[in-house]
Amino acid sequence: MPRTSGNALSADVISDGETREMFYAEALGDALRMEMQRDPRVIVLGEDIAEHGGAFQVTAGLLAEFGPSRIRQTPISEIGLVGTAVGAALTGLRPVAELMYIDFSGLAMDQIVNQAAQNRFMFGGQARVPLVVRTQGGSGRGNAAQHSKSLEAWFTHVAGLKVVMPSTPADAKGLLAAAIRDDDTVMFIEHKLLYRTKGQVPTGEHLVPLGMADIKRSGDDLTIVTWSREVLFALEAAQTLAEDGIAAEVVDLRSLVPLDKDTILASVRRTRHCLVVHEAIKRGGYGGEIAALVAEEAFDDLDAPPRRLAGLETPIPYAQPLELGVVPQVADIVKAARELLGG
Amino acid sequence: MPRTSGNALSADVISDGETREMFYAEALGDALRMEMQRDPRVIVLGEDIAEHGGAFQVTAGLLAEFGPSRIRQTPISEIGLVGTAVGAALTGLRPVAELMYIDFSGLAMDQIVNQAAQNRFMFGGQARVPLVVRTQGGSGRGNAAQHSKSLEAWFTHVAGLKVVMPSTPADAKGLLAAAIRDDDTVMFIEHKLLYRTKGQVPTGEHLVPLGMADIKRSGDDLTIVTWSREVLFALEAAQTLAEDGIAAEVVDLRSLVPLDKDTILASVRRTRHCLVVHEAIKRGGYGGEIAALVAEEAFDDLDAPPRRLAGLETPIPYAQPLELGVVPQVADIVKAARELLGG
Amino acid sequence: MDTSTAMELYRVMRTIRRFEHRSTTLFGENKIWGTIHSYAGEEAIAAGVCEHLRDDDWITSTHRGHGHCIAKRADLGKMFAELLGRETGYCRGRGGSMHIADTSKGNLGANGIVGGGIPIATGAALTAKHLGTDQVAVSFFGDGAANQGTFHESLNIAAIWKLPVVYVCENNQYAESFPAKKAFAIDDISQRAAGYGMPGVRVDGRDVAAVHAAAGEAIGRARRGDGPTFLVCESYRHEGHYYGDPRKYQTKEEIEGWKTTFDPLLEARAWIVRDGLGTAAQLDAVDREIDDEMERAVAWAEAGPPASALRIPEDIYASY
Amino acid sequence: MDTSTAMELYRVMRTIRRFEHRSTTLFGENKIWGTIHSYAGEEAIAAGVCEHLRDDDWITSTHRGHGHCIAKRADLGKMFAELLGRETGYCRGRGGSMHIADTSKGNLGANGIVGGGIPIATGAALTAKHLGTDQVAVSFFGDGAANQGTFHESLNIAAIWKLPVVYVCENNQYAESFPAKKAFAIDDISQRAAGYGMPGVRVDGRDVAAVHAAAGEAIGRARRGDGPTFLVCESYRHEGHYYGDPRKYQTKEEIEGWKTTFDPLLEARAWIVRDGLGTAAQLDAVDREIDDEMERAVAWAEAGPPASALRIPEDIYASY
Ligand SMILES: Cc1ncc(C[n+]2csc(CCOP(=O)(O)OP(=O)(O)O)c2C)c(N)n1
Ligand SMILES: Cc1ncc(C[n+]2csc(CCOP(=O)(O)OP(=O)(O)O)c2C)c(N)n1
Ligand SMILES: [Mg+2]
Ligand SMILES: [Mg+2]
Repeated sequence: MPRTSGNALSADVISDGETREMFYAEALGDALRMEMQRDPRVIVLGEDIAEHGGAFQVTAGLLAEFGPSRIRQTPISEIGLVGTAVGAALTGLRPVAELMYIDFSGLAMDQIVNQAAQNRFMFGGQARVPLVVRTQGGSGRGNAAQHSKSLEAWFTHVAGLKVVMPSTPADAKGLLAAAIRDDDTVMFIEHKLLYRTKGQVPTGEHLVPLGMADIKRSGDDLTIVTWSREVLFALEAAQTLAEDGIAAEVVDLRSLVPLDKDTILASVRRTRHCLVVHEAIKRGGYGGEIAALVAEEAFDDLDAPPRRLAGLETPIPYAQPLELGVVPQVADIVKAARELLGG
Repeated sequence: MPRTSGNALSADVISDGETREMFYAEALGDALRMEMQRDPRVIVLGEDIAEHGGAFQVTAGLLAEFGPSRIRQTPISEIGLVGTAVGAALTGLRPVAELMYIDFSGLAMDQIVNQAAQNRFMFGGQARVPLVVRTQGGSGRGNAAQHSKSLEAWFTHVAGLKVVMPSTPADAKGLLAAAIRDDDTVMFIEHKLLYRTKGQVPTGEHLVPLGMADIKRSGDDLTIVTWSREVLFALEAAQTLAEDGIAAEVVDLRSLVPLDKDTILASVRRTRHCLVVHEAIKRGGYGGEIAALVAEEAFDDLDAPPRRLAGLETPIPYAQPLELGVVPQVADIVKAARELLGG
Repeated sequence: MDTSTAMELYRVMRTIRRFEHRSTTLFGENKIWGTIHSYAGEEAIAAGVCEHLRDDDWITSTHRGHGHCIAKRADLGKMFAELLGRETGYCRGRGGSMHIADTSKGNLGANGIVGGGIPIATGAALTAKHLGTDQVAVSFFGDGAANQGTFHESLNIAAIWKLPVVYVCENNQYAESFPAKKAFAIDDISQRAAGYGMPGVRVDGRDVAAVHAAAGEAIGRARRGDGPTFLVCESYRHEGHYYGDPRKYQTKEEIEGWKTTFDPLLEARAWIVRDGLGTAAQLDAVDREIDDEMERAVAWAEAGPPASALRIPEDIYASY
Repeated sequence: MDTSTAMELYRVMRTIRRFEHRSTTLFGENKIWGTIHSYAGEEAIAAGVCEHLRDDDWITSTHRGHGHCIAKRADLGKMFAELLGRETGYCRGRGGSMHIADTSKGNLGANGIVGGGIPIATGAALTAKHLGTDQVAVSFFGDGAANQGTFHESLNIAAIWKLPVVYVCENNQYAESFPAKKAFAIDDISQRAAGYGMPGVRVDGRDVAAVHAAAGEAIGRARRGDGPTFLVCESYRHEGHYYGDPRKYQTKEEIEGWKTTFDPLLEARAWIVRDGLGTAAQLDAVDREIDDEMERAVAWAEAGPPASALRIPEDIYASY
C-alpha cells in the first residue's frame, strides 16, 4: 500500500492487507467490477466497451459478468452518451461514462461543464450528479495530435468538477472506487502509457480518498510536484539525482481537484525548492496554478524561484523522435532539478 | 489612440488621427464593416446576427449592407457553424464565426481545438485557418451559471490558437481588424458588460497588432496585470490608490496569446510588486500562468510574492448581490493592492 | 374527455398565462434580474402533455420553462421567489428564471443551453428502464433545439435502447429571430423521427385536446415499454423571444394574426363551453381563483428573505 | 461506361488494395508508428466517387483515409513517407496515417475525430457557393460518424443553404466493434436524408459501377447548384478496425463470407472482362505496373530523411 500524506483534507486510505501484482488497466477493471458487484446502480456507458473490452481493455470481461444492460455500449455520440449519463446520475444511477480519448472531450464539454458540474449549484442543492467520466490522455504511442493531448487543466478550471489522475495501479483502483462512490462529478483521467505498467494492488476493497496527495518518494533537497505518467519519470529522475547526492521528494498530486495544498506546501517549505512537472503544454497548464500557489504562500521559504517543466507549446507530432521531444523525459527532469539547485 | 508598450513582439499600432466616440459594440461593428468592405472573402456566420443584429447588436446594420450571403445566419448548431467556418477558412474565405456566449463553446470545442487550431501543424504547414471566433463572456447581467462564465484559460492552453480580449472600444476595433487579417485562428473574447462602454475610436483604418500589451496607466509602486472588464476596475482602483499616494501601473494584456512577456516583466521589475486580476475563477485560471511566469523570471526583483485576485470557485449565481460578490470588484482590487504593499 | 380533465387542462393553461403576465409586470418593475422568456401562447403543450405525467415521471425543460414547471405542479410562490432572487425560491436564488428545477415533482430543470436537456431526459429514461419501473421521461425543447447535435444523438440512443421517453418539440416558428421555415428545409419536423426508427407525430400545439390525445398515446407507448416517440407541437409565442425583444424579425400582422385566429386559452374556453364540459361561469370562477392564488404567491415571494450568502464549496459540491 | 473510365476505376481500386497491403507489411516490420486503418474492401467507394472530381474539388477524409487520398490522385511516395515519419511525407512526419492531407489535390485531410470532417466539407462547399465557382465538396465518413452531432448539424446547414456538397457514408457495417445493426434502429441509413430535405441514395458500395453512377448524379446535382445529397454506400472492411484488431466482435464465417461472396476488386475485374471493357491480360499488366510503382514509392519513401526538428511556433502558427 502506498505511503500517504494522511493530511487533514480526507480520511486515510482504506484497504485490507492482501495485494497482488496487477496492470494499471487490470486494477481499473477490478475497481469497476467490485463497485458494480457492490452497487447495482453502477453502470458503464461508452464506445467499444462491450465485446471489445474497451480501447485499452479496462472493461474486458465485464460484459460477460454484468450483461449489456449494465455495460451499455453506445454509438459514437460523445455528447449524447455523456448527457445520457448525466441524466441517469440525476435520477438515481451511478454511471461511469467512458470517453475513449480525452481529446474527444471537446465534443462532450457542454454536458460535463454546463450540465453535470453546475447542476447542484444552479438548482440550489436539489440534486446530485454522482457521475464518473473515465478518460485517458497523454502522448507516446504515435497517435498524433488528436489522440495524445493532456487536457486536465480545462477541467480544473470548472467549479463543480473533481479531477483525478492516478499514476500507479494501486492508486488507479483506490481512486476509481472512491470516485464511483463520490456524490459529485469526477473527471477520472488515465494515461495511455500507464495501462501496461504493473504494481502491487490490494485485492480487496481499496479506497483512496480524493484530495489526498501522495509522497511517492521523500527527500529534503527539492520537491518535485507532479502527476500521472510524469510521476514515474520523476521517480527515475530522483534515483539518478540520488546518485549525486541530491535528495528529491516526489509529490504525486493524484487528485488535482480537490488539491492537497497542505502536502505541497509542507514539502516545499522543508526542501525550499519546488519543481512542477507535467506532460500538458506549459502555457495555461495546471503547473501555473501550483507554481503560483507555491510562490504566493511559500515565497519566503524558497531559496529559488519555483520552476515549471512541462510540454512544449505544440500539438503532439506523429514521428516518434519528435513525439518524445515535446514532453518532459527523465533526463529533462534531472537537468531541471540540477539547475534549480544552482548546479 | 491608446499608449502602447511598443514592445519588440510586434509592429506598432497603425491608425490615422481621426477619432470619434463610440460604444464598444459599435467599434466592433465598425471593424467588421471596414474589413468586409476591404476584403470580399470576409463573411460572418452566427446565430441571430441578421435582422436582429446579434445578441449584443454588434452586427446591427451589416445584413442591410452586405446581404444574407455574407451575413450568414445559422441554425442553433454551434459545432456545425464553427466547423463550417473552419472549412470555409481552409478553402479561401476569412470567416468570422460568432458564438453568442463563451459558455456555448463547450459545444464547438472540437472544431476549435482539434480542427482549426491543429490543422496547420498536423498537415505539415500545407494550410492555414484564417478564422476568427468572436464570442463574449463574463458575469454581471443576471444571466446565471450558463451565460456568465469566463473561459479564456481553456483557449490559452491550446497550441495553435491566439486569444484576444479587448477592454476598450479602440482596442476592440483595432484588435478585431488585426484578428481578421491574421492567418491563424483567433479566439476573440468580448465582455457582455463592455458593449455599452464608450471611448474615442479611430474612424479610419485602425490595427492593434496581436501580442502587444498596453500600459493603460503607469505607476511605480505596483503592477496590476489584468484584461477585459477588470481593466476598467483596475483603473478605478488605481485612482483610489493614487489618492493615498500609491502609484499603480495597470498593464492590460489585450492579447493573452501571444503573450507580451516583456511588458509584464519590465513593469514588475520596476514596481517590484505584481497583482494579477481576472474575472475567471482562480483555480486553473490564466492568472496562474502570469503569476508563475513572474515568480519564475522576476523572483529576485520582487519585494513581495506575486498575488492573484480572481473569481471565486463557484458557478455564477443569479441573484444580483450574490453575483457581484463572486468576481473582483474595485474595492477588492484596492484592498488586495494595499495588502500586497504591506499596508 | 371528462369534465374534470378538461377543467384541469384549462386551469393549468390559465395559470401559466397569468404567471407569465405577472412575471412580466414584475420584470417591468425591475424586481427581476437577468432575462425572462414568456411561454404565453404555448400553454396547451405543457398542459396537454403533463396531464399524463405522475410526480415520479421526469421532464427536462428549457430557457422558456415556466409553463413546463407549472404544468408539472410546481409551487407558484417558490417560482416567483426564485425570479425575485429569494432564499425561499426553488433554487435559493442561485438559478433564476432559466434555472428552475423542482426535483420533488420530477422536473429536472430548465436549461440555458438550447438542446441541453435532451440527453438528460434520455438518461432519466435509462434509469427507469434500468430499474424496471414504469416511469417516463419527457423532454421539452424548441424548434431551434431540433438542429442541435444533442437532439440527433439522443433520439438515436433512445431508439436503439427503446427507452421510455417522449421528445416534445415545441415549434413556435422561431428560434430567437430565426424563422423555422429558414432553419429547416422541411415543413414537418416530425419527419425526422423516421431517420431514428421511432414514431413521429405532428399536432396543432395550440389545441389542448389534440395535444392531450397525442401525448397520451406517446406516453402510454413509453410506459408500456414500447419505446420513444417524437412529438412535434405547432405553436406560436405571443410575446418576444425575451422581455424587451424588439421583434424586428416579425410583422405586427403576423403576430396579431396568430394571437387572434387561435389563442390556445380562448379556444380551450370555447371548446369546454361548446362541448358542455363546463360553463362560462365555472371558467370565470377558475380565473378568479387563479388570479387570487397568483397574488398570494407573489406576496409570499416578495416577503421572502434574500438569497443567503454563498457557501463555497458546500453550495457546489455534495462533498469536498 | 467507356473502357478508359472502367480501367481507371480498376487501377485506383487495385492501387488502394496494394497500398493497404504494403503499409500493413511495413507496419508488421515496425517501420510505422501509431496505428493504421485499412480500407481494403471499401475501394469501390473512393474510386467510384472521386472519378467525378477535379483537382479543385475538395474532399474531407477519415481515420481510414488512405483510399480517399489515393483516389484523389495523391503521390504514393509522399504517403508512404508520411507513414514512415519522413520529412518528405505529406505532412513532414507531423501527421502520420490519421492526418494525411494533400491540399494541392483538394484533399483537406484525414481526420482522427469521427465526424470531424463533415462540417469542414460543408464549409468548403460554402466557399464554392460564395465565390460562385462550380467546385464541389465531398465528405467521406463511416456509419459510426452518422450518429455524431456534426452529421446532423452539417446536413441541415447544407440543405437550407443548398450547398454543393455530397455526404458519402461508407457503411462498412461496423464502428470499431459496434455493428451498425445495433447502432441504428433503421436498416437504411439514407432514410435520414428526408429529415433534412435532401435526396438520400443507397447503393452497393462494393460495386464500383453502381457507386460511380450514383456519385455521378449526386456530384452533378451539386455542380449544377441543385444542392446536397446524402449517399450511403453499403460495404465491408476486410481487415480489422486497426492493425492488430482481435475482431472478437466478428465471426470467421462472417468475414470470409463478405470477402468471398463479393470482393469489390475481383468483381470489378470480372465485370470489366465480362463487358469487354478490358482483357484479363490488360488487367494483369495494370496489376504489375501498380506493384512496381508501389515498390518504387516505398523505396523512395524509405530513402527520405527523417522528420526535421520541430520549429515552435513556426510549425504551428502562420505568423506569431
Ligand atoms: C447552445 C445555445 N445556443 C444558443 C443559445 C441562445 N438562445 C437562447 S434561446 C435561443 C432560441 C431557441 O429557439 P427554440 O429552441 O426554438 O426555443 P424557443 O426560444 O423558440 O422556445 C437561442 C438561440 C443558447 N441559449 N444555447
Ligand atoms: C469523436 C471520436 N470518437 C471515437 C473515436 C474512436 N474511433 C476511431 S474510429 C472509430 C469507429 C468509426 O466508425 P465508422 O465511422 O463506421 O468508420 P470506420 O472505422 O468503420 O471506417 C471510433 C469509435 C474517434 N476517433 N473520434
Ligand atoms: Mg422556437
Ligand atoms: Mg464503419
